[in-house]
Amino acid sequence: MNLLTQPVGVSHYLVVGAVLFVCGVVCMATKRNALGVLMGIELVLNGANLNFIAFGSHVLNRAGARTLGLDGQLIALFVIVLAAAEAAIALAITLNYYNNQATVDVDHADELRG
Amino acid sequence: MEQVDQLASLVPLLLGGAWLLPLASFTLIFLFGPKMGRHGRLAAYVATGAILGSFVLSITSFTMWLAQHGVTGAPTHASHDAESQQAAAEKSRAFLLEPSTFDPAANHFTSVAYRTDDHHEEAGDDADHLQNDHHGHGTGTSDHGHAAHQAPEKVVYTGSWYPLYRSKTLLIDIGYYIDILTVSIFCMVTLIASCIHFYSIGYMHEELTDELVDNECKLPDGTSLRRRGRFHRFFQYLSLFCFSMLGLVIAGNVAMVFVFWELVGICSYLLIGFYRERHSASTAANKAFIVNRVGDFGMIIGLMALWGSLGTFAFGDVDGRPGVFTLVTQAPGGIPNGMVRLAAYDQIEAGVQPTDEQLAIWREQHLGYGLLIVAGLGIFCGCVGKSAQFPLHVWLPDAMEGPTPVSALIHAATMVAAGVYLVGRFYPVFSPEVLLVIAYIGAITLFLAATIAIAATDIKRVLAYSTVSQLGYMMLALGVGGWLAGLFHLVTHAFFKALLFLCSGSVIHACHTNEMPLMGGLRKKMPWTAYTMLVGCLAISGAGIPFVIGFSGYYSKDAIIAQVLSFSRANPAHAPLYWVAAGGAAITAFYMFRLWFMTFAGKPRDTHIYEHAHESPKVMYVPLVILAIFATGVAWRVPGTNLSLANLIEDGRPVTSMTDGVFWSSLRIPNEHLSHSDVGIHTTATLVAFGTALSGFLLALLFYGTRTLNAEEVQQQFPRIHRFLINRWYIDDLYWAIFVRPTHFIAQRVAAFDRQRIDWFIDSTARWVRGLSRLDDLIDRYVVDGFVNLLATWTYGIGLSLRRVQTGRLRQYVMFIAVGTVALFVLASFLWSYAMAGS
Amino acid sequence: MGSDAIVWFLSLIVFLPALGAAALVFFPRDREDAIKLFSLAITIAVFVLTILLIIPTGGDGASIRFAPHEANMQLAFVRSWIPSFDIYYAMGLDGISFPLLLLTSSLSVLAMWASWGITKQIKAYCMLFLVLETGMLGIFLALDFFLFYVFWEVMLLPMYFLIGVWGGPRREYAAIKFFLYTLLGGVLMLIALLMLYFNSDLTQLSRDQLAMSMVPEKTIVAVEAEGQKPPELRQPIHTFNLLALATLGRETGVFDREILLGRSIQWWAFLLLFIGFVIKVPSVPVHTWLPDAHVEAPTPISMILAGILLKMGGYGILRICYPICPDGGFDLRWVVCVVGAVSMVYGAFAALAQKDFKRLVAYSSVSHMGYVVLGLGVWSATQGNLFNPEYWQLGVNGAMFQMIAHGISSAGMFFMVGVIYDRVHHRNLNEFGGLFAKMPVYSGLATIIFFAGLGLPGLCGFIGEVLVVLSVWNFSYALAVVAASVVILTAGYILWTLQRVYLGPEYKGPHADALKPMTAREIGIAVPLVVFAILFGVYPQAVFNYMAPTVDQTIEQLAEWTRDVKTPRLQQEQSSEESDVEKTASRLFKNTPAELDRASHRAAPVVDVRQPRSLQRHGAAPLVETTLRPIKAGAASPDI
Amino acid sequence: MHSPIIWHSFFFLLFSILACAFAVAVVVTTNIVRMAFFLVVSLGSTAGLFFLAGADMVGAMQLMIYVGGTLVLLIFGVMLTAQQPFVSMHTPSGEWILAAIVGGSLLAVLLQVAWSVDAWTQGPPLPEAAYTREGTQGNASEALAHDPRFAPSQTATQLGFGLLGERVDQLSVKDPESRAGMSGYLLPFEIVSVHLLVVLVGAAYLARARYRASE
Repeated sequence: MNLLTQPVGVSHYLVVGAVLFVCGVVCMATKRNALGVLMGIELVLNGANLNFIAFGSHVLNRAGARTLGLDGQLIALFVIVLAAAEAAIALAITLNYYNNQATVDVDHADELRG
Repeated sequence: MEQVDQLASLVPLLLGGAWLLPLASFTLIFLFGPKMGRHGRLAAYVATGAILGSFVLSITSFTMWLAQHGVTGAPTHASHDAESQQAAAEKSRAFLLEPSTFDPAANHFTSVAYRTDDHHEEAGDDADHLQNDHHGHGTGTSDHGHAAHQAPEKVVYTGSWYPLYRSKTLLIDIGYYIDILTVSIFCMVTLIASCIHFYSIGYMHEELTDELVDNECKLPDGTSLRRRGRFHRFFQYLSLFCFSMLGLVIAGNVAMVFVFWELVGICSYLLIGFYRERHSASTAANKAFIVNRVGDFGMIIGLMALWGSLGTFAFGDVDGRPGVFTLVTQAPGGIPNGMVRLAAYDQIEAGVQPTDEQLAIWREQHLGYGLLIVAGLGIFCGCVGKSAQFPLHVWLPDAMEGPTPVSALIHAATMVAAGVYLVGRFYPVFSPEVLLVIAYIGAITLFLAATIAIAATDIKRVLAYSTVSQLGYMMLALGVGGWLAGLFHLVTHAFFKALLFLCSGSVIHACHTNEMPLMGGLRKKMPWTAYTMLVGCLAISGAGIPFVIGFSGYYSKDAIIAQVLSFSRANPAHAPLYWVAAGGAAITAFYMFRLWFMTFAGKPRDTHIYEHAHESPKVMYVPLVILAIFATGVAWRVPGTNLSLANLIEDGRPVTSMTDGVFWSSLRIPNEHLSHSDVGIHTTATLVAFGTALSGFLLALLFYGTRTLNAEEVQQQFPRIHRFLINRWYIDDLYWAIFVRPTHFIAQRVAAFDRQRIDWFIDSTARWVRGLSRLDDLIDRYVVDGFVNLLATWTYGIGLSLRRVQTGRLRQYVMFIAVGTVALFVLASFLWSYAMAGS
Repeated sequence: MGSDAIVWFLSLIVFLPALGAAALVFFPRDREDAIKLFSLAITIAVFVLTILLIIPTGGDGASIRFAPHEANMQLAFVRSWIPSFDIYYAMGLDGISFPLLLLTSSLSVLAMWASWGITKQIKAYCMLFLVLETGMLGIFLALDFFLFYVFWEVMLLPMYFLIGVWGGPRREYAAIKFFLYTLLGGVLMLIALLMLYFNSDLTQLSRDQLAMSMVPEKTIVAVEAEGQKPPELRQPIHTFNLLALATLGRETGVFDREILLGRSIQWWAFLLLFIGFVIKVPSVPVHTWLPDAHVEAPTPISMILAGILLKMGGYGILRICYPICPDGGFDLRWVVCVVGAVSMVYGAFAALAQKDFKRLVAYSSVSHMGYVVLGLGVWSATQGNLFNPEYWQLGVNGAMFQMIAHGISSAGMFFMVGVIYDRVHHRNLNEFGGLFAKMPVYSGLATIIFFAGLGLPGLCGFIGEVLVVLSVWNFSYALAVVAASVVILTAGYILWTLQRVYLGPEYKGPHADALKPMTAREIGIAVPLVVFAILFGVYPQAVFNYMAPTVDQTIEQLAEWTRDVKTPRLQQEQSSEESDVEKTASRLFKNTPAELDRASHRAAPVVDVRQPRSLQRHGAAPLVETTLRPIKAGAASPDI
Repeated sequence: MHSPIIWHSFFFLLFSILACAFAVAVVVTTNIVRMAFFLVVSLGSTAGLFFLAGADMVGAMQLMIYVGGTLVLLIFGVMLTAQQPFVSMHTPSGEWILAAIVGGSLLAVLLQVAWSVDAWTQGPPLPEAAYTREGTQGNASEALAHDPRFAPSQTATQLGFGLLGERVDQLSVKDPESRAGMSGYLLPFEIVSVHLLVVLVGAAYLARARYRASE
């Protein structure tokens, strides 16, 4: 199977989204730096966005198939915007945390431990 | 006619007044006794005045009765006299007309209406109230007018004063049943009671002090008891007794008899226990009451048998309700329908309709006769107790612990005779079988008590046994059909026995001892007492010149022996009764003269006592004289008239319907007139009575008068018999062994059962429950709680372990999310594949 | 139903003591005299209120007055209380309850006055006492079974504390014993109560019957609405109304369903209720709480206990057991009577053996209350007696009178014991003696009271005892003889007691100098008791005028029920038994015609009901007899 | 049958490999600054994928907001928090392994899902004309010119209207019921805008220097 000669389908996008998503998750799971975790989140969101776009795209679906259409893109837009907002607030939190703890190691932030 | 009308309401009024006067006196003394003069001296006058008033009222009604009705005299010798028959017929006509003579405005009229009303069931309560609101009024009725062919009409006033319990047809009330017998007994009781009240004023004067020394009651430290005098209490109890006794006599029904029966019993209790500090006195009082209660137990059974079958207690017909007498005497074969019906309970229960024909069939089978016997025996049981007859005679000798006037009044003249009176009153209900039992009981008592009296040395005890013995005579007489003889003897005995007791009291008062061996020769010191007592002895022995004249006892004992003879001729199998009666006459004379000789004749045996002895004050010996006069002549006929005690009593004779036994068909109760009219019987009896009495007297004279024979020698020769008699046939010991001790034993067992078994059960149940609950507690604590705690511990542990999961580490959370997601996916795919496979 | 004035008046009677108890809360603890006086005033006020009921007031028909010679419920009212469970606040008086109400209110006054000697925790004592009085009054007034039960339990707890706190040395034991016994009774009653409630159905009654039973108009309407429905849709309407339950028990078959061991609801309910009440009476063998409770309780509480509490048992039996469960009562009449007779004898024997004065009096109570049970149970209105209710009426009247009389005499006796105990602090019968000399007034009054207990004519004890005993004969000869024999034992223990305590030369026990004459207060308590003992003994109509019509009516209804319902039923049962016998016989002897013939011949005496039973018993061939069910105890005749 | 190379696919591969590779790099790198850089590359590649999917507006937004905004923000954060430059926080290797396993299994699951729907595995085929015998050209490019993959997409207008509440892309749908649920995103848009404002204010508040307040 030659990827180059085949039309790209939704699944391909989904695979890429999955990879991104998993990378994001792994990133979140392994990074002790709060900013690293944030980046993982960004990756996860991007993976998700990719899926939305793929499901909404008329390019990737066969004609006549039901797609999300423009909704996918709109949702992706919202996700982007909210991600930005989230990043802002997360950074603020991180800064605050840093101000208090003089570190950004999330493993130190375990005061809510049970 | 107008007079009849008045009398019917007047006599009950008078006698009712006579009855209630002592109650008033009792109440007064009860409330104000201690304040009545110094030491309550006035109480004696109150009580005496009351009983005197009663006496006056009784005599008044007696006179009025005689004036109105005369003495028909079914005379002892002329019962078939044409003249008297005619008189009787006239009278009966008068009585049959009587209702119509009532003033319509008077309340009696309603009662007449009742008489026409057959069963009185529909009469309604309002009218009943009306009737009973008029206490003291009665109706003159003729008792069993339909049986008039048997005997002349008898004058009876019955009525109801007020009810104790009333339902539609049942009625327990306070009422009256007055015939000539009632009136006579009223006079007798009030007369004797008056004498005894006077006597008591003298006898009890020792009580008129603040500090009385009772030498017979020793304290543990050896000194004699000192106490306040209780003069007024004595008279208070006497008054209560008189009230109760008169109530018993006037009673219109058996229930009322029972009420006053108990009341005289309690008076007896109070008076026997008058010296309550003495243990012997209080014990004797208890004994008297409890032994009487044993008799009452039987009486209650008799009452129940009557009540359950007849539904009435009334003697005579009251307000149209038929009384017991009417029901029994008018029923064929003497068995009222109610008894037949009750006896046939089983069959009726099984569905047989008690129609008239069916009742007749049952009556043929003697159904209900058993009930009649139970009723008769039951009532007689009460009489056995009260009149101290054989199995229950033990209380009377002990009752001598009471003051002597009490012994005279209660335990000689009146109360103990009440049993005989009731048997006489209730005579129509006793079937021949019951009468036979009565006769035998009487005979046994007569013999037993007479023998004991021979050996007794206590002067009062001799008299007590004599009383028991004489009462046995009366019962015997009644039992063999001698209704007149029995009641005749009752009245004469009342006089001479009261006299004897009062004389003995006088002696005791003088000597301060009861023991005859310590007396002797007292007739010089106290002649009044001695000779009045001699009169008493002669009277009780039945002394007299045969066929001419004699003391009162001569007539009555004669009548008894004649009737017993007549009976034994009719029923040869029962001849022993006659022997006992005849022998008893000899023993009577013997022990009475033994008493007199030991006390009054010979030389003084204890000089100290003799020195201090003195004649009693006038207030004591005057009553003795009065009583002696009556003891002598009460049985005499008023010259030129029909009026004699026997005739009076004869007028009160009830109609009986049963003469032949049913269960013992050979049993025959001879008509009493027979013993009087049959010259053979009459003469034999007179001679026998005279002969036996004389022999008894002579024996006593030889032993104790002339001392020709030595009594001690005889005692030593027959020590066993002597001990047997001294110990009263060991009957008390026997009772102690077979009744008292087992009762106490059972009581102890019952109490122990309560404590040791029931309570043990309860307590051990409680212990078990506690044990169980402790176990439960353990289970609770270690099993249930353990389980719960375990759960909690687990949960806690899980929580703790989960807490450890809650690390607060962000990265781990992410891991968990991821793992969870994967797990969800895997799970979902599994389920999905399952679902697919399922579909 | 019932005017508001009646509601308020009766409620005031019942709850005035409770209000008083509430008011006592505001009294300072140390004002003991004030507390006692206030409590006494409350009891007197209640007494006056009850007395007002008998005082005739003008011709005004609306006045609140209890009329004599009237059989039906008077002054009755029904108010809604817990409508969702058909529980009503229903009260009323009739001849059965009214004398007991008067007894309660008057004895409460005397007992309160007798409480002057109490020194411990006066305030609590008075409060509990007053609450107790509310419970007692309520029991006699309640017409709703549930209300009755509530009062029953209300009364229980104060009594427990009064014994348990103010009692003698073994008070805890006595109190818990009392409590558990009574509670057991209460539980059995509760079971029966629920059994009856859930099986009751007002729709079975006619409008007249409902109105007679004091069912409120609203419920009648509901019942009629229910009656309009088609039968399969009808729902039963339950009730706690005692009168309605009685009508249901008598007139309908709602309680005849078999539930257990072949016995009907009625039978079980009667048994449970009877046990519950008889514990209170108390009768052998459930009597042992009484001696302990009496011995330990303080004097006034003993008075209340003996004078009133014991009466609730008898009252309950007459008010609840018999009217509601006549079938059970009929079947168990022998049980009731035997329990009564055994108690009479047993109590008398036990009393004879006692050394403790108070224990003796307690056992005499057992004996005397045995008369009550016996009198209530003598169901002699059977076919054999032609359904004549009068002897049973006599017994029940006697029993009720005996309750009143015993209330007076036993309270008096306990008070008398208390008087002497207050002085010398012991009750050993063998260590008394000679009290007549030291305390003449006391001894005289005590003697009268004890004579009343002895059943002496002219005093109150006599009437009840005699009526009861007389009523027994038509029920059973044997029981009658047993009942009559008790008079001997009674005389024995009472006279022996009198001898040991009051007679004799001198006092033998400790504290001889403490034997002072009675105080005025003590005389004031004793004299009313003595006066009433004499009054009721001499003029029993004073009680019967109020009591007898109701009792007679109740018993007449039961006699009619026996005639119209029970006897046909019994005959039916019997005939079915007979056919069973025939079947059995023919099965046993079916081999040859000769044997068959013989079998029927042998069985004939058994089958023929017109033969006397004794003949049946002897005439039946053994084989047949063994196959027969033994003749039912209920149907068996008393043996002569 | 000769299949021509589809350039669209080629670019897809290029961008996707870039995106994935740099994403992995983000994961494996421990230096936070490098991570930020790699992330930029990865997100940029993703933007390229957006373009390839016909979402030009979203791709543009991706570049502008993420690369131009968010990442700048991140880098600021890095700079503000890293007092010592190049701080590395060591992650225990056990966690790495664990994360790898979990991530791998998650990836496996996701991939399985991604390939579980047949319709998704292939995009719309090329026009018939594009499939020619080897060597024959001309027609094919013409045919491809009409392929939507290569046509410029203009979604900005549609999105703008969508955010303002008008779905111009759905004008062709005649059925009013179907259109009912497509009335645009005005409200969410407003919410998001307000949300953003709030977030910004909040962020400013949170991140403000504390010592100033205390002074």
